[in-house]
Amino acid sequence: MSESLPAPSATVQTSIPTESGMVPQPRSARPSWLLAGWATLVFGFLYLPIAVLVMMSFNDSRILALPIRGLTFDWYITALQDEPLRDSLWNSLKVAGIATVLATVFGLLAAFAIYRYRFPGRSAFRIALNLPILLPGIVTGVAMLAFFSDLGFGLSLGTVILGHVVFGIPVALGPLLTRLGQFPRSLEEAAYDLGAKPAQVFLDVVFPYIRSAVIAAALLAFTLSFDEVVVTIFLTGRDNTLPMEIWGRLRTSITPEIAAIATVVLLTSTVLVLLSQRISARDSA
Amino acid sequence: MSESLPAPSATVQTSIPTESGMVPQPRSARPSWLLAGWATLVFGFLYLPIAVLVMMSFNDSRILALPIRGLTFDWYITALQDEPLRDSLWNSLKVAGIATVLATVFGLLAAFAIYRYRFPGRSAFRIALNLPILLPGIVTGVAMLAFFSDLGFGLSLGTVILGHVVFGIPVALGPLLTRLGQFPRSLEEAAYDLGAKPAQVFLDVVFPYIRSAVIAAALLAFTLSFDEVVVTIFLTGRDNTLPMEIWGRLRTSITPEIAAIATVVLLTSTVLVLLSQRISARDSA
Amino acid sequence: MKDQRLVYLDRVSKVYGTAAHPVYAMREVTLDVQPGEFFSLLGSSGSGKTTTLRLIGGFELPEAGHVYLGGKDVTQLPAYRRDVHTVFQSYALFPHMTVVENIAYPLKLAKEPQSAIAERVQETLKMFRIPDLGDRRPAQLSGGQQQRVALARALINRPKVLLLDEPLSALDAKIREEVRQELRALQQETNLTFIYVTHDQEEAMALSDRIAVMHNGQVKQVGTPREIYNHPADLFVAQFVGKANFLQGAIADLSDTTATLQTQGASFTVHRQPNAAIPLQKGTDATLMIRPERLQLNPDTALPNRLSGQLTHLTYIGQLLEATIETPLGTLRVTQLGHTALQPGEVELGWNPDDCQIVDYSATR
Amino acid sequence: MKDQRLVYLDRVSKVYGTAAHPVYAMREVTLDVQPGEFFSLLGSSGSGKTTTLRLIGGFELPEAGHVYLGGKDVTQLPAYRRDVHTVFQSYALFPHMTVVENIAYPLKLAKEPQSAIAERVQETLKMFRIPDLGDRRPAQLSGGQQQRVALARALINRPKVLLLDEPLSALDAKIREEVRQELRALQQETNLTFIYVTHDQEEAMALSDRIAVMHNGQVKQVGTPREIYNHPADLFVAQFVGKANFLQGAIADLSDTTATLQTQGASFTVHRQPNAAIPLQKGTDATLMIRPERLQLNPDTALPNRLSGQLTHLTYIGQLLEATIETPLGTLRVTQLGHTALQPGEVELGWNPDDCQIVDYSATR
Repeated sequence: MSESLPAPSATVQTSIPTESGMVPQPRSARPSWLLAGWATLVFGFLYLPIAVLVMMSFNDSRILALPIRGLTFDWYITALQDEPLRDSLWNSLKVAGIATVLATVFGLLAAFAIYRYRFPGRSAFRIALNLPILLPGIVTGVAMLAFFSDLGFGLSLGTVILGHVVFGIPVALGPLLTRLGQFPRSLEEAAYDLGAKPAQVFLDVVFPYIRSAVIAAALLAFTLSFDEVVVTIFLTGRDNTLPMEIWGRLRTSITPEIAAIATVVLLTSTVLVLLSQRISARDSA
Repeated sequence: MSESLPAPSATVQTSIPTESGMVPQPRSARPSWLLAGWATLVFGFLYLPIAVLVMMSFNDSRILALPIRGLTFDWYITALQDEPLRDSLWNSLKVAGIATVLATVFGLLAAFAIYRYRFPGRSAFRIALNLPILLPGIVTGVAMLAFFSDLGFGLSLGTVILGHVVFGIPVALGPLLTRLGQFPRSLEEAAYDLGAKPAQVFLDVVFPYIRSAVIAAALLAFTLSFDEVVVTIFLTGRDNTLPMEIWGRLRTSITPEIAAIATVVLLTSTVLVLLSQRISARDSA
Repeated sequence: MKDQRLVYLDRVSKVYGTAAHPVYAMREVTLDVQPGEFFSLLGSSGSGKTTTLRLIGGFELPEAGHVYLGGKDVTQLPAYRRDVHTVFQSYALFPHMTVVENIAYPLKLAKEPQSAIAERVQETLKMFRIPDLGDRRPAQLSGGQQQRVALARALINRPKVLLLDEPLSALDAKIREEVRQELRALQQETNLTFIYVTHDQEEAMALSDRIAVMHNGQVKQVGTPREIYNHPADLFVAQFVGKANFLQGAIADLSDTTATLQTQGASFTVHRQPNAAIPLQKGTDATLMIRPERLQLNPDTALPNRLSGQLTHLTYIGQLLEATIETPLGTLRVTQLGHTALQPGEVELGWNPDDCQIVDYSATR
Repeated sequence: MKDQRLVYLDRVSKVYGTAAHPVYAMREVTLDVQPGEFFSLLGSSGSGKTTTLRLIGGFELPEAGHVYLGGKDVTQLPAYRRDVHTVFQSYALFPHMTVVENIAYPLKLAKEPQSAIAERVQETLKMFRIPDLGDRRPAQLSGGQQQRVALARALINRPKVLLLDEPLSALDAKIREEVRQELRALQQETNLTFIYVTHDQEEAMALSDRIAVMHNGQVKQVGTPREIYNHPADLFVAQFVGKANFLQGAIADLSDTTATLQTQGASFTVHRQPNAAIPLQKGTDATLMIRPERLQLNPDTALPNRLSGQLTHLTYIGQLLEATIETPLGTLRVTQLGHTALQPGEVELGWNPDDCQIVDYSATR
């Protein structure tokens, strides 16, 4: 630096001490009131109805009027003592359980096939597997109904399970493919290199790597099956699943018992979905 | 190499010419008959019903029996001349059109907020936005119905649109966030650096980059709205959307007219979904 | 002479993190860059060199201090109001624009007439020897071509200062060498001021008029390549730039021009740097640095500093031959040109007082 | 003497792509590696060096040729049946296992008793100076530590051959230098055979007993670092390894030991390499190569080859000083040790017949 530079004056110096606790905003930060307002709008619209439903289930009167005068668990007890509701819950758990196992196993096979083998039509195969989740449920429902009745299949919980498996496979495929896509091929090669035979490589290296994705996939498939309505309506025989039972009762009007059982379904679904997201996120971080 | 190495014998040499056209399989390739068999099973189960439906719509008899004796377009013409069906199609297009525009715009705003601003609860915000698509439609449908009737809202296509927007936002958010996540921040900085003001940066650099994702998001939101049944049932007044109309008629039995209109819906949905996937894939490759 | 400082950073600090746990990216950094200079910021990752560049470019706001451009305080000015352009490490070419559109973008923003833009762009394409690439998209270009387009875009409207953020790091080794020479030639032709960020000391030495060595957010030394290599300001710079041998000892004697370092069984004479920042005192511990190529093997003449040892290992890397020599004072490395004939065995080492330097005045750190 | 070839590749070819458009990753590659040798495969990306390594490791099947390990044909044997281990570029540590579990994995697969495994693992941890890291996961280790764990895992059951795929490329420049020395020491202590893939010629030269230079799937030259640097087999090797000056001319005269190259207005004497593959003929065009450090500036004695020119530019990079000299025959580069005193201006260049070599016998390519 040249000697003739003027020494910085004391006034400049005093004006620039670091303000304690000041962490600068990046240049692009805008005032956030716009964001906050918009968030309130969207979330209000989205979550107020759900809040109303939950309040209804705890309200000690059949008519909802704010502010709530008293809280009660009566509607939950009523719902639990209701035999058709209990039966339909049991049916839902059976259907969802079996469909989840099948969808996860088939999804795992499909994910491996897509990940590992380069075969002609690989990407078409992948899209074809994904399509069911995106096609209108009413059309696939109608198609399956037509098909089963053509084949002379009796409608039952079995046909419902088959239908749910078809939708469950692509849902399970998502997290599995994502995780397998992150799997470094070199880990597999390293295991081979150190003396592991193919089955050992899968057990020791590949499965531990994708385990969290398998759990997440199963949780998602379960949630989907547990909540499904449209296809179920077409494919079920005399037995009702829980959403179908709720649906049937709604034709008349919303009772607090329905609000109670809907709240339970909501809570279960939310927990399962958040759990599966957390599990996927934990390992891919 | 040492001089004493034995020269490779002629017999070795003749055994190793490259076989013409032979491209080796990677070590891990297994016989693919297992894969092929499994693919046949899944796709048969998935797509045979749809094939039956399509055949039904072209069959010149009311009863489907293989092999089909004659082809006809009569059922399509009958369906087109059916006034309630035409009205419901028009309703569906109105609802899907408006819901798509709103969902895409709100989705874009949300995607920018998530991408750009680091605010407290950012990831909670993102999960909260995603939840509606994963929650059981029947619960959110019930909740909205309870909410609207509590507020004294009349049910109409307007309430249907509101419901579809709620589900459309997270659907649109997916491709938008994916694409924005790929956006290199340095492009934005380069534009600022070369003299562009914030609005110009968005128009010249950011929007061209995410344009394909915006189109894909809109197509997805449209498909979702066009196909939606569960929430629509709760929220609609006298006006029916097309899936509702099909639904209503199915209560009796599947007629070839229904098969025809279902085939049209199927075709439209498939084209829109494939289009949106292609557009997303093209740019992120 | 205030005008002589084209870029001037006055005690700039940049802090990340929270008030409780502040992380200093820059700590009271003061720097000046002269017009027409090729100035490099050299440091490892996390040294603050890129933050310094981004602050000059207008992408960061400092917590304290001021940034002056051509005598004007631009600390608060956003990037689009500064007459400074950046060549990004990733080049940051706009993928949906052609090469011509990319290069024309700054002129378009400056609202120049269409015909003038077209002409200037054609000139620039020729100057950067890419006249045939005008209609291509960035994705259709090689790394070296992308780099030229990025340079062309940043230089087309003649900014006062060009900032370069490791512009060669994405290129192959062989091309890098070539582009490095082009870059130096470009700077000398255009006579523009370049501020260049790099972690590669060889690159910084080969290109720069002056180098600022940064570490942990602080500027450790500013000087010409020769000053920094031959007279490092402290132990860190001595270790960071080039290879070095270090000998520990105590100051036994001091004169105006020389110092004597006493080690176990040997003493060495050092030429004192007149401007050295190190306050030598008789009796204090000190570290002596000798560059490996300054050590003479079996010297013909009697040199003031001598040491004998055992040549144990030779590493041949073509241009250079590195000998490892075990001495009573530790392992020393000696570098010679590659074709020098050396054999393992007993050797005599010698060096002159001005081939070595005291770089640290307390070995008890 | 067949036993002397621990690894032997016999005209191995590896083809990708289709029959109509075959892409040769390896084309009739023949190589042998001796026991206890540090052997490097040097080439740029796409040269086939990594494919060669993967073929020895058992991860690829060749279209033609045979791979022998210790005299046994292992061409068809999968990786888990070969007594060869690989250190991958990414290290490929198992993320869900601790360091101890990673290192014990090959022993566990070999079904060794638990107690023996524990003992061997502890020994190995000590040997690699990571005894405190046993319970960590790979994600909790630094790059250098991960590298040591990868080495420890690959060496714990003493494979015949260790394959290393650019093991230093993920490390910082300063650590790389350090690990390089450790690697060489490890190989000399264990006396195992290392086959090392790298694109970094300095790394290959510093580490290897012998180097195979690969290009486009072919082996261009096999030899010691000195052979490859001083007597490159052809123009490609001369350009790829190190820096070089080239002079074009025609062969004017030939004797058993020397050749004379005639250029415009000057002629140069070259020492002929007895084993050179290049069939020199009087009258043919030829390219002469001189390494920059072999050119003497203003030599004291009269050298057989002389050229005068203008020193126009000096590049200082610390250890070395590179002078650019414009001569009637083109631009030449001369390298000297960094502290050499040089000034721009008229200079005289000289070199000996064995400081240069004919590397290409037809300039009309």
